[in-house]
Amino acid sequence: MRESLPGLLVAVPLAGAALVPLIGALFRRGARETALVLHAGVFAIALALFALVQDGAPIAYAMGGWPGPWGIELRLDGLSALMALLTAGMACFAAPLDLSGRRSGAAGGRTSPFGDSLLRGVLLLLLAGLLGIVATRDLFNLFVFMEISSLAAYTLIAAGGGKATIAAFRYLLAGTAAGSLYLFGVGFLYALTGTLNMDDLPVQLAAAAPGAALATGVTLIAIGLSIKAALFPLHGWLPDVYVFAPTATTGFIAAVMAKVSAYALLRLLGETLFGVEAGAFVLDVLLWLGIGGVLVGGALAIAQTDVARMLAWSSISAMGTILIAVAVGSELAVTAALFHVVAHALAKGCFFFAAGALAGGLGLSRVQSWAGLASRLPGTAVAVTVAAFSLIGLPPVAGFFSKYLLLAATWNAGGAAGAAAFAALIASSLLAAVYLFRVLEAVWFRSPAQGSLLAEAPRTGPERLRLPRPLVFAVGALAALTLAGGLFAAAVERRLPRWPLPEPVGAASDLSRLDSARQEGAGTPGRRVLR
Amino acid sequence: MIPPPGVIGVGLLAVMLVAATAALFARDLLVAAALFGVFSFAAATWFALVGAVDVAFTEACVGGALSTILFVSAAHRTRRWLD
Amino acid sequence: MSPAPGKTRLRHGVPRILGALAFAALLGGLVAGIRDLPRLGDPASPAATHVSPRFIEAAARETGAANMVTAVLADYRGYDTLGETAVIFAAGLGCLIILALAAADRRETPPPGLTHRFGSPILDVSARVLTPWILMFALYVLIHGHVSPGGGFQGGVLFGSGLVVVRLVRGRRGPAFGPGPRAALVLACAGVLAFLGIGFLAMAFGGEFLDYGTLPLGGDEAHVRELATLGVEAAVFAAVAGTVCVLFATISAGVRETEAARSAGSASPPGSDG
Amino acid sequence: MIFGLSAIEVVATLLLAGSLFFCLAAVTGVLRLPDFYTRLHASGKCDTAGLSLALVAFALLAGDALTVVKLAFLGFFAAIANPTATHALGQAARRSGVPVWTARHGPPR
Repeated sequence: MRESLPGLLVAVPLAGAALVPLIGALFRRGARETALVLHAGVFAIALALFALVQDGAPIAYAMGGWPGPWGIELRLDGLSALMALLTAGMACFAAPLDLSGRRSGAAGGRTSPFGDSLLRGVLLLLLAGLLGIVATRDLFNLFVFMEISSLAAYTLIAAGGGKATIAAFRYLLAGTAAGSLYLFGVGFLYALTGTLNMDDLPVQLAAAAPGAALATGVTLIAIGLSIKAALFPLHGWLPDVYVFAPTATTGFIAAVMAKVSAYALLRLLGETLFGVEAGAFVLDVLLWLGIGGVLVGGALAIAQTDVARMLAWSSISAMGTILIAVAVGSELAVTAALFHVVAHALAKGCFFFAAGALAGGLGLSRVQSWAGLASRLPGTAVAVTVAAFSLIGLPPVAGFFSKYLLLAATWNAGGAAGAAAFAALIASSLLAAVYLFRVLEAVWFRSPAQGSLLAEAPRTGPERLRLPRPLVFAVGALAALTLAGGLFAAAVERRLPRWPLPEPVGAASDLSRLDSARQEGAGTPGRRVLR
Repeated sequence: MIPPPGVIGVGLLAVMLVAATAALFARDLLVAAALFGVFSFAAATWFALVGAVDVAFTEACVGGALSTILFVSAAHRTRRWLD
Repeated sequence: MSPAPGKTRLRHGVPRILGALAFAALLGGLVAGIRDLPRLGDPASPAATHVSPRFIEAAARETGAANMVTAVLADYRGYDTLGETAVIFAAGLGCLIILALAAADRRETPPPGLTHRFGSPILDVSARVLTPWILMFALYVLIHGHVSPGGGFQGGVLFGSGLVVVRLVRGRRGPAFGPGPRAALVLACAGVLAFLGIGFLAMAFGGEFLDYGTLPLGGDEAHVRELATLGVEAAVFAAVAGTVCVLFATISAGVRETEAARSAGSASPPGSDG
Repeated sequence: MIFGLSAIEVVATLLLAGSLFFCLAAVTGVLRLPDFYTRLHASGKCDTAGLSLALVAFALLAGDALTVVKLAFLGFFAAIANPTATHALGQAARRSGVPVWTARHGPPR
């Protein structure tokens, strides 16, 4: 069972993506329930994998029984299991929500001939794509699953209708360019090495002469993934998407999607290509871009009056933070980056779900319109406060500890770059404090404006303000997790994978594996590959 | 051993380049769709020339036939001319 | 801060210059990089010496597919093909969702589509003569993919195109031919599920996901793999053909009847079937 | 034997030359004729003729029964599809009101 889990991790949501629309088209009912069961199942698989890799040994899986570099290998180690767990978990929060971006005013709203089963299928497709990126050890396979996740994301965003469609189209243009650049880069690497396997690639590259082709390939891959990860200055597609997409989609995408691309960047540049001169150089460049992203994102977030747009710029700042840590690349820095990925995903997911619920359901999209929220929706106000504390980096929530680790890591890194990164991180917290305290002030200390929805609505009775129950659950649970991540920070930090990642048992040298496979002749390839 | 593409290959690449650029700047969506079809057929021939017959076949099916049909159908849903 | 969406900014000014510079840099980088690469088709290049020899030597023996491309696509890298099928499926779902929701947004019944037969007797006869050949050729491409270029993907596209040709010529008024949107969606879903089902079956019999060799089909492993590959190709065929029909049905659903077509005489009210 | 070519090769060369002539005529017609319909006429007729002649030439040169059958199929389908496509184009142009050139429009450019 243990051995087959990585295969199931991707195959189950993929099967769900076809099964749920099929059920919707044939029976018109049961699609939602099936989708929820599948999401829970995927989460259970990810959780089991995360628990299994805690002992340090990664679980490898050869698709079709063909070992790399001939076939496609998956591998779940601490890092990928963590990302898989985060992705599957966030999908569970988004799954029960209404994916169609229906505004509550429009009764009856929009219906496709197949109900919402198509959208639920697309969400599973997005999940499958992200998990495929996380699990794979193959460069081209990563591209395939990047395309799956991107296409699914465009669809989910465009389902919001109106401006969301235009935002999705711009995202599509950026994403297609990014995918093409990545594919070009992979083409360069394949032409130079003849392999697509991430374990085999460094071995082959060590033999290949460094040159312009290698540098071009690495740069193209870095640019492509940076666009997908919305890293400054390639973030242009992000704000509109986060503002106009349906609530459930925004919460999920904002929490994990860019981070999965950043994960791929870490895998390729930090692990596979790090020995290559161009790879190390690109990481240096990325460090300074990360610093730029932190400052620009934070500064522009202050300038926004719309909560969702402010959060979108804050996400660009956060991606810069993660990028800095990845580029520093020490053990502590990567641990800090992962902690920050988790903390930010939980807090940003919580904040976006809340903002989407208020903006989409009640029309409260501007910061001023949240005035007096605490008196009418106290639970939401508390959750938003916890999330804001985490985003700023205040104790006792998860964001404080991740920021602390980040600061320690950049301080230890030393040098001009380290000092600049340290200063940028401090600045990012201060900027976040400026724009988030504005929200908190409105929520807690202002009274609702005369004639506004919050002032008019009765405090009790059936007419009182309420948010959809699944949204309340998602917001509350994510806030609780953010708080728990801070209270049990030591335990969380202990479970984060260590960098550099341990070598998989049995695959000490990929060359020896290749040679043994060659000596076997071309008989049946080893069925059970390394674990 | 596949022979190098030679003059015909270079000519096909030139056709692809010109067709793609022209499609990019075409004001008439139907013209753009037709130019894209030209691009696809040139690409398919080029793939066949360098020995990737399977890819050439796929390109001819998808790019030459199907996507042209879909582009024209889609152009009918919008205004035909870009302004 | 950010401009309203829908305003294309890349028309003039600084962004346009930046775009041109980025394009020039990309082009320069590509040209500089390509000069370093091995020549096209160079037998001594790493791409030809590292992984490929194994495929060339062993593919037919191990997978039973004489066409090496099929062996690599459907067997060695079958997982990629599964992903590509999912990509196509995602495109079909996306079109269906976005266009159907757009129609629902405008609070109108979906336009009836190509209501008029813009065909003529000549087109009609030609379609009658050609379509069976196209559909048969599609099946041939599917089945013959083991030994010659082709396979499920190309076959599916051809099959879908054949159905589309009939719809183009006959419009919706003629006798129903080919699947409607719902049936096409079911076909596409069933294709993707069948691919995954073969993978799960292999797991159930103790192999890895998509490890066809473990399937209990009798005969030696190469033969079993050959049969399973055919099954996978058929699944891709169904998924692609279904998606093509979904795409065409949804995209052409909004095509307005032109003035000229009306004057050419389509008497029946639009939307008489669907 | 003429110029070291066998009789079959000579015939094939002549056919190819004829094919080239028709293709050239088609191109000239498309470029020089005054309106859509006459150009369509030129390209449709001459392309079909040129293609058919070329296919016959290839069949003569092939020397392989299977290839000949495949070429025959090609010719068959081209003979149906090409005129039909021309017809469909002309019909569509007529219905959407593409103007017809007459002598009143003056001599062709």
